Amino acid sequence: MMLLTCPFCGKRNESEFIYGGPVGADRPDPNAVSDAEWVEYLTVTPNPLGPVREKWWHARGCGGWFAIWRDTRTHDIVEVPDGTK
Amino acid sequence: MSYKVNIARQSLNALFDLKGSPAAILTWVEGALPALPERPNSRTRRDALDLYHIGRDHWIVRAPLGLEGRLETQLRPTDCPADISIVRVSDTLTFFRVTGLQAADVMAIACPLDLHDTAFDADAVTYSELFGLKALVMRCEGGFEFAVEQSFGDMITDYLTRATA
Amino acid sequence: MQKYSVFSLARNALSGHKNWPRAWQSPPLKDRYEVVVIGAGGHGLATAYYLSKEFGITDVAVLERGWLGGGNIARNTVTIRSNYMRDESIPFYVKSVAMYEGLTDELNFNMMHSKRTMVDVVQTWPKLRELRRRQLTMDIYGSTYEHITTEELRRRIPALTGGGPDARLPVICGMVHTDAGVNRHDAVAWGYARAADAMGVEIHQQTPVQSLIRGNDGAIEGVETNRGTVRARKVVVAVSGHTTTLTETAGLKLPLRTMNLTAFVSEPVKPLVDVIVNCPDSGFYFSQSDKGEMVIGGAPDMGQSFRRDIKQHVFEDTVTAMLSLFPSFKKLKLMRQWGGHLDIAHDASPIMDQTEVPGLFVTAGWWGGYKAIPAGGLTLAHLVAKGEPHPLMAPFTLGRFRHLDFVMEAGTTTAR
Amino acid sequence: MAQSNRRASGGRIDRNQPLQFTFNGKSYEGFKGDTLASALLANGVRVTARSFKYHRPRGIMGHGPEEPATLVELDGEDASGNRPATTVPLRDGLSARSVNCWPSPEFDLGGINQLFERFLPAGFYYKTFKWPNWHLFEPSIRKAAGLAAAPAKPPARGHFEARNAHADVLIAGAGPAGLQAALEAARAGMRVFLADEGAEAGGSLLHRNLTIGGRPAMDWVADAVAELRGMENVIHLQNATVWAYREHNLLIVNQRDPEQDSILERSWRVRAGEVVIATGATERALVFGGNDRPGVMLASSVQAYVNRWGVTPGQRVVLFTNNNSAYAVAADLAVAGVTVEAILDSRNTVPKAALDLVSGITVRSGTVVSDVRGHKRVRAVKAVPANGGAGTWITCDLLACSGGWNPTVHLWSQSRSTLRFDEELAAFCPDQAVQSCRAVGAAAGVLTLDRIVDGGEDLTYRIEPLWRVDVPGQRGKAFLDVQNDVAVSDVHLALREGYDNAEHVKRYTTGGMGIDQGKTGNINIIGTVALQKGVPLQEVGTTTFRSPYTPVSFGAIGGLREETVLFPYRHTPVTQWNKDNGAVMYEAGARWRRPGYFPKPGEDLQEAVNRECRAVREGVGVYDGSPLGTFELKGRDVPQFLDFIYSNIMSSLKPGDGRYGLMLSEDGLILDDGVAFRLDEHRWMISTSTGHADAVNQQMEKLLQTEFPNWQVMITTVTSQWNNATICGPMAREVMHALGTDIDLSPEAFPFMSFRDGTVAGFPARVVRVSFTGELSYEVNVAPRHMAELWGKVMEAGAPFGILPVGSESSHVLRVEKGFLSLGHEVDGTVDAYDLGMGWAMSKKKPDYLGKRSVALRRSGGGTRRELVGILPEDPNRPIPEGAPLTPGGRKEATDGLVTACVWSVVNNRWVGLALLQNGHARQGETAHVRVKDDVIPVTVTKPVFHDPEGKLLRS
Repeated sequence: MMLLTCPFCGKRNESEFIYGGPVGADRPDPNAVSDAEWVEYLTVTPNPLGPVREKWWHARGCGGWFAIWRDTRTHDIVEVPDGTK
Repeated sequence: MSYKVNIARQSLNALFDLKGSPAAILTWVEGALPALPERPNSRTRRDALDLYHIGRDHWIVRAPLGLEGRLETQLRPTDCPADISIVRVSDTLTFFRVTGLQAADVMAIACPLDLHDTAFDADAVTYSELFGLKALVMRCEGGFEFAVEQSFGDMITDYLTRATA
Repeated sequence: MQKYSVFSLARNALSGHKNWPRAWQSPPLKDRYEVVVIGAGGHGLATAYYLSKEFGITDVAVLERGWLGGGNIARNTVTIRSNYMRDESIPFYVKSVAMYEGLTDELNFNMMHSKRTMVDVVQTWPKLRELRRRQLTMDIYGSTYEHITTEELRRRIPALTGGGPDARLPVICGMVHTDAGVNRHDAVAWGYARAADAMGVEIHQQTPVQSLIRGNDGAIEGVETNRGTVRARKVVVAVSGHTTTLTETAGLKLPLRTMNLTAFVSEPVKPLVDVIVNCPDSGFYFSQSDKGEMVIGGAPDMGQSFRRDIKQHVFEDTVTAMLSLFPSFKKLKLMRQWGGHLDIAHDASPIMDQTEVPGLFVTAGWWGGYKAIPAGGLTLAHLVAKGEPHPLMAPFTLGRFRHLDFVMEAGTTTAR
Repeated sequence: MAQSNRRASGGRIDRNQPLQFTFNGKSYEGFKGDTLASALLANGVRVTARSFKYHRPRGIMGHGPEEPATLVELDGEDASGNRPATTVPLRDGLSARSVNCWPSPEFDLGGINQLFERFLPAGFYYKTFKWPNWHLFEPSIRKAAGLAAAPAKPPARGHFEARNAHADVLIAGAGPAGLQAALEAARAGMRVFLADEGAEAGGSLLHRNLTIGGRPAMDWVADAVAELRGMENVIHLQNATVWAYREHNLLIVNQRDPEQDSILERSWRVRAGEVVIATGATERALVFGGNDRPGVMLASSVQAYVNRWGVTPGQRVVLFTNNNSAYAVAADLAVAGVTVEAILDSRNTVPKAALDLVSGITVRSGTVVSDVRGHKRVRAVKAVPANGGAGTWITCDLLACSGGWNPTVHLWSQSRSTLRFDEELAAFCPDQAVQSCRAVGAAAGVLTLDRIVDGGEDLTYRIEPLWRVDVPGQRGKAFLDVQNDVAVSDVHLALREGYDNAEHVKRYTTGGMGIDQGKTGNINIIGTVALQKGVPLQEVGTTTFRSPYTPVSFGAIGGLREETVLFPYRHTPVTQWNKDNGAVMYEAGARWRRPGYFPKPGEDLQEAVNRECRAVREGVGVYDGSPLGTFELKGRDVPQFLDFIYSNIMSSLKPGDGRYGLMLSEDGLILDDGVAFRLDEHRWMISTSTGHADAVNQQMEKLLQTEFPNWQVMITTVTSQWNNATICGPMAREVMHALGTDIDLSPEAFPFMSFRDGTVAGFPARVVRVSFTGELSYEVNVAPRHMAELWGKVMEAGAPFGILPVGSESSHVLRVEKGFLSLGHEVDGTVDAYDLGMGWAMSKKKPDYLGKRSVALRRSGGGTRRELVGILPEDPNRPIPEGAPLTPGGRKEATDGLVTACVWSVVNNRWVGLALLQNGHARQGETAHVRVKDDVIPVTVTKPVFHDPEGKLLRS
C-alpha cells in the first residue's frame, strides 16, 4: 500500500487510485506511421529497472489523472531523473 | 454494541455538481452560492447552502432537499454556457452520520484517511475510500458524515452493523 | 551421475553419508560455448537439459547471477495443470503436464509429483460458462475437466463451509481437473541441474550477465559477465522479470513489463485438503503441501515492480476471499509470505522465439510459467537446435504481434 | 506435587489467583501472570513435545516467540494450533495438547523414527520414495507431517477487526529503548504508536534484575508507562505484535486483546512518519551433541522463569556460554537458591567484570559441552576443553546455554534496510536504513542498559562466537534447527552435495523454515556454513527475512470483510420488490444484484423464462434497467470527443436523437457498446453496458486528462441519478397510455432512437426509445426517489395487459433471438466489428478514432476470421451448451468456432444459437458441427437473427 501524492488531494493511500500504466510514447498520427511503428507504440512500454514515469487515476478521490516517477526496485517516489524532460 | 456511537442514514439532500473554471462558475451563479472555497478539499457555507471543493475545477453544492427547486431555478443547469457543467445529482449520493464518543474508532475501521483533527479540520471535505468504496467524507456535529453512491447504501449499512456488533 | 534409490541411501547411511557426490560440478568458466543460457531458473535449466538430452548439444553454459534455482521457481505455488481455453494453449500444457509426470524417473530425482486433482469452486454464471468452454475444448486435446454439484464439491473439500445461499457469492458448482498436480519446486530445479550437469552442461552461479554483445553483422556474439566475456553464437535469455533489462542492452524492444505476484503459506497442519482448490471468482487458490502448509496464491499487483513484495491491500483481498469460503481458516495462521516478479506480455501469453537479433532467443512473459517448464524447455531447445519453432510453441512466437493477433488466454482485454 | 518448582515468593504472578488447566489430559495449577510454559515448568513437566521428523522428546527451551521446541494445540473456545507454549497466556480452564505426538510426548509411538535417524538425512526424500511412485508414500508422509490439526471451525463467537492508524512515530517494542523513544517523542508532542508483543511493557527488564538510577529498573518502566498513559497523543498497546513492515512506512500490527469483548483480534495498518525499531535481541542456542534434550534451555529463559515467573526449571544447573550475559543469569540463580554446578565458557579468557558477578561459582574457561546424557531429561553434560582433550561428566538436571545475542532485525530487514555482520558482536546488525526508520537498543546491537537509559547499570557485553562445538568424539546429534530436526550433519551433507548457497542449505535441509522461522538457530546455520566453506559470515549472508515476524491468524488480517460484504453490492429501489416477488437474484456485473428470473411456485428456470419471454413477444414485459452506466457530457468539444471514442459518427446527431455505437480500445478490441443522445447543443448523455461503465469512465477521463487536456468536455456520472423501468412488447404503448403521460407517443412524434422529457404517471421522466429486446420499448427514466413508486404503478397499469417482470435470463433469450451483441458472450478478445457483422459501425469517413488503425492492421494480415453466425441445431429440441466448440466435421481436432449462446426461442419454438465460426459469413446455409465431447451436433448456419429481421417491431 503505497502513499501517492495527488496534485489536488495530497498524500493518499494507493487503494484510492487506479494504476494507469507507464507513460509511453506520444500517440503517433495513425495515418502517418508504418505498421511496425504502430505495433511498437501499442505494445512496447518502458520497463526500466529503476525510475519509471507512470500514470495514476485518483478514482476514489478527486478524479484527477497525474503522472509520477517511481523507482520500480523500491517503490520510492522519486524526482524527475536527470536527462529526462 | 462494541462501540459508543450512533449511526444514522440521512434522507436525500439537494445536490448539484459544478464543473468549470472558477471564473466561469462565478459569472454564471452570481450570488446564488457561498464563496468558492479556496483550499482544495474544503467547504464554505452560507445559510443552508454548503459548497464543497472536491476536485480541480469541480464543486458540489449541497442543501436541504426543500431547496432543490429553488437551486435548480437559480443554477439553470440546462441553460448554462458551454464552458461550465451543472448537473443535478441529488439522488446519486446517500449520506450517513457516525457520531458519539467513539466515532473516530469506527471511522478508522472504515476509512484509511487520517481523520485526526490535526490532519482533517472542521472544514475539510474530501473524496476518499470507505469500506472500499469511493466516499465523500467530512466532519459533522459530534462526529463524521460521509456519502457513498446511493446504490451502495444498503451495503454500507450492512458493514456498519458488522463493525459495531 | 550417482543413481539415487533407497539402496544407495542405505549404503550411504552406513558410511555416514560421507560419500555422496556433488549434485553438480563447479568447472572453470570457458570463454566460448556453443550455447549460452542466461538464467538458471526452471526454464533456463530445462532448456539446457533438453538441448543436451534431445539435441546432443552439450557445449552449453548456464549463467546465473545468483543461486541455481533462485528465480521464480523458488517462489511459486507449484500448480501444474492444463485447463486452458484456447487451441493455442491447451496442447502445450497437456504436453507439459505429461512430461512432469515422468520427470522423477527421467531425472532420477524425486519431484514428489502429486497428481492430486484441481477443483474449481464456481461462484458466478459467466465463470461457469467460461469453464464449460474450456472443458469442451480441452476434451479435444485429452485434458479432463468435469462438472460436479455443490454437494459433491463440499464432500470433496469438507473445509469449504462458506459460500452458502446467503453469501455474497454463493457457490454454484465445481469443476474437477484430474490431470492437475503439485510437486516440489526446488527438486525440479535441482533435478534438471544435476541431469544437465551429468551430460556436460556447465552451470555457473554468481555469474551475472551485464550485457549482450552483438557482432558487426548484428547477430549475437556473446555476453559480458562479471567474470569476463563469454562468446556464443546462440544465447538464450531465460530471466523472468529481467528480460527487458537484458534485451535492451542489445537494442531490442519487447512487449513486456515486469510485475509482482505474491504467495503465502500457513503454519503446517495435519492433512485437511487433498486437492488443489481454485476459486476463480473470489481470486485465490491453494493446496496443502506435504509438509502441511497451505500454499496460497492470489491476484497480481498490476503495477510495474521489481521489488518482489506484498502489497497489503492485494494481500488482504486474497485473505478475505479465502476466509469467506473457508471460515475455519480464521484461526489458521500466516507463517510466511513473499513476492516474485515476472514479465507479462502485452496479451498476457508467453513469448518464446528467436528475436530480430539473430542467435538471440527469449523465453519470457510467463506467469504461471512453472507448469510450462518441461514443455517450454523442450520446445525452446528445439528452436535453438533446429532454427524453427516446435509446433507446440508456434502460437507463442513474436510474429503474432506483427498483426496484433493476440493469444487472449487471460481475458477479453489486453493486460495494459 | 502441585507446582513443585515454584519458588516460595517473587515473580510477576498473582499467587492469589490460582488457575486450573489441563495439558495432555492431566490437570495442573498455575497462577495469573503465568504462560503455559511457566506453569508447566512450575509443575515439573519436563517432556512437553516431540520433534517434527525424528519424534525426539523435547522440553521447553525458550520463554517467548523464539521457542523452537514446544508447540501446543489449544482446545475449546480458543482452539488453535502450533502455538509456542511460551506465548500462551494461562487462563482458567485452558486445555492444551502437544502437537505431533501420539498418544503423548512422554510415550510417543512416532518415536520409533529415532531408530532410523541415520536413514533420514537432509533431503532423503529426493533420493527415495520414487518407486513405484510417490503416490504410494505421500499419504503417510502427509499424515506424519503437519504438526497440529487444522482448526475445525471458525471461532464460535466474536469477530475480527482491521483498522487504520496514523502516527508521527511508530515504535515497535516497549522495552527500555522503546519506552525511552516513546517518552522522547510523546513529550515533543508527536503522535506516538507504541506496540509491544508481550503481556507487559519492560522487555528484558521484566526478567533482569537491573537498576536505573539506583532503583529497580521495573520502577522506571512503571513510571514511563504511567506517563505515556496520561498523554492523548500516545497509543500504547501490549499483546500487540508489529509483524510486517511494508513499503512507504506502512506497518501491520496484530493486537490480541482488544478492549471490546466481541472483537477477537485487531489488525492495525499503521502509516508512520518514522519507525523506531526497538525489538530487542534474541538469544542464540549453542550447538553440540544432544543440545535438544529436555532440560537444555536458553540461559535468558532460565533467568526469566526464575525472576519473572518464580519458577526454578532445575535444581542443579550448568551454564554453557560464549559471552558475558550468562554470568548475570548465574548470579540470579544463586540468589534464587539454585545450585550452579559450573559455568562452562568457551572463551579462553573471561572478562573480570563477569567473573566478579559469580564469586563462589566454578567457572571453567576454554571449555565446551560436547554431549548430553539423558533421554527425556538432562542427567549430565560432558565438559571438554574447547581445543579437544578428555572430558568430564557433570551431573545436573538443567543446562542453560547462551550462544550470544542476535539483534531482532526482522522488521528492519523487512523494510529492505540493510544488515552488516558485526565482528565484535558476532551478529548481523542494522546497517543502512532505506525507509524512514531507525533501530535503537538491543535491536541496534546496543546490548547493555547503561547505553540505552541514563542511569542504567549493566554488565558490558562481550562475546567470542561459537557457531558449533567441534571437538572429536561427539556422539549425539547437534541440532541447528530444533523444530525441523536439522543437525550439523545435515548442513554438512548439503554442502558436500553442492547445495552451498545459504538459500540452498535452507531449502535442502529445511533449516529455519519452521514456525519459529529459525529465531534461535539460523545464524548458527550461517556460521556452520561459513566455517565449512572457510568464508566470513558476511559473505554467506542471511536468507531473506519475510513477514510475518511471528505467525498471525488469517482472521485478524481479514478483519470485518467477509460474507455479504466480501465484495461491494449494489441495489436499486426495485431490489426489495424483486425479492418480495420471488426473484432469483444474483451477481450481474459491476457489483449489481439483479433478478435472474421470477419463478412461480413449482416452475423451473426454463418454464419461468419461457413465460417471461412470451409476455414480451406477445404482450408486454418490464425490466429494471437502472444499472446501465449513464454519463452526462458537457462542453464544446463533446462531438469530436464522441467521434474519437466511438467507431461510428455521433457528431451529426440532432438534439433529441440518439445512436447506437461501439467503443474500441486502442488495440482495436471491443470495449463497450452503448447509446449516445444529444440533449442539446452542448449537453450529451451516453449509456454504457452495466459491466463496463467503470472501464468506459476510466477511458474517457484518461483520454481527456492525459491525451487531450485542451478539449472542453466535462463528464458527470449520473448512473444513480436516473433509474428506469423499461416497458417492452407490442402492448408497451398501451401501458404507457394507462400510466398517463404528457408525451406524444405516436411513432411519428416520438420515433425509435430518440428521447422525450415529460411526465409519466405524474413523475418527471425522460423517456427513451431504445430496444434491447427487439420489441417496441419505452425506457422510462425517473429519479431514484420515485423509482419504487413508478415500478408499482407500471405493474398496476400493466396488469390488464398481463405485464410481467423480466429477469436477466429472459433478456438474454430476447437479445439472442434478435442477434443483439452481448459483450460477455460474443466478444472474447479476438473478434472485431466486421466479424460481428457490424462493419456499418466502423466509420469510413473519420480519418482517425480509437482502434481504427489496429483493426485495419489486424485485418491486413489476411486469412479467414471467426465471424458471428446464427446456428440452428438440426434437431430443434437439442440444446447446445454455451461455450461448446465447433470443429471441422465434428472431428476431434482444432476448433473452428465457438457457440456463444444457445436459447430456447419462444417465437421459433426451438433451440437457436449464435456462434463465432471460421469464415462464417460465407458459410450460411451450410451444416457445421458442434462437438460436445464425443457427441457431435450438426447445426445449420444462418444469419444471426431469428426474430423480426427487418426490425419493424422495434420501430413500430
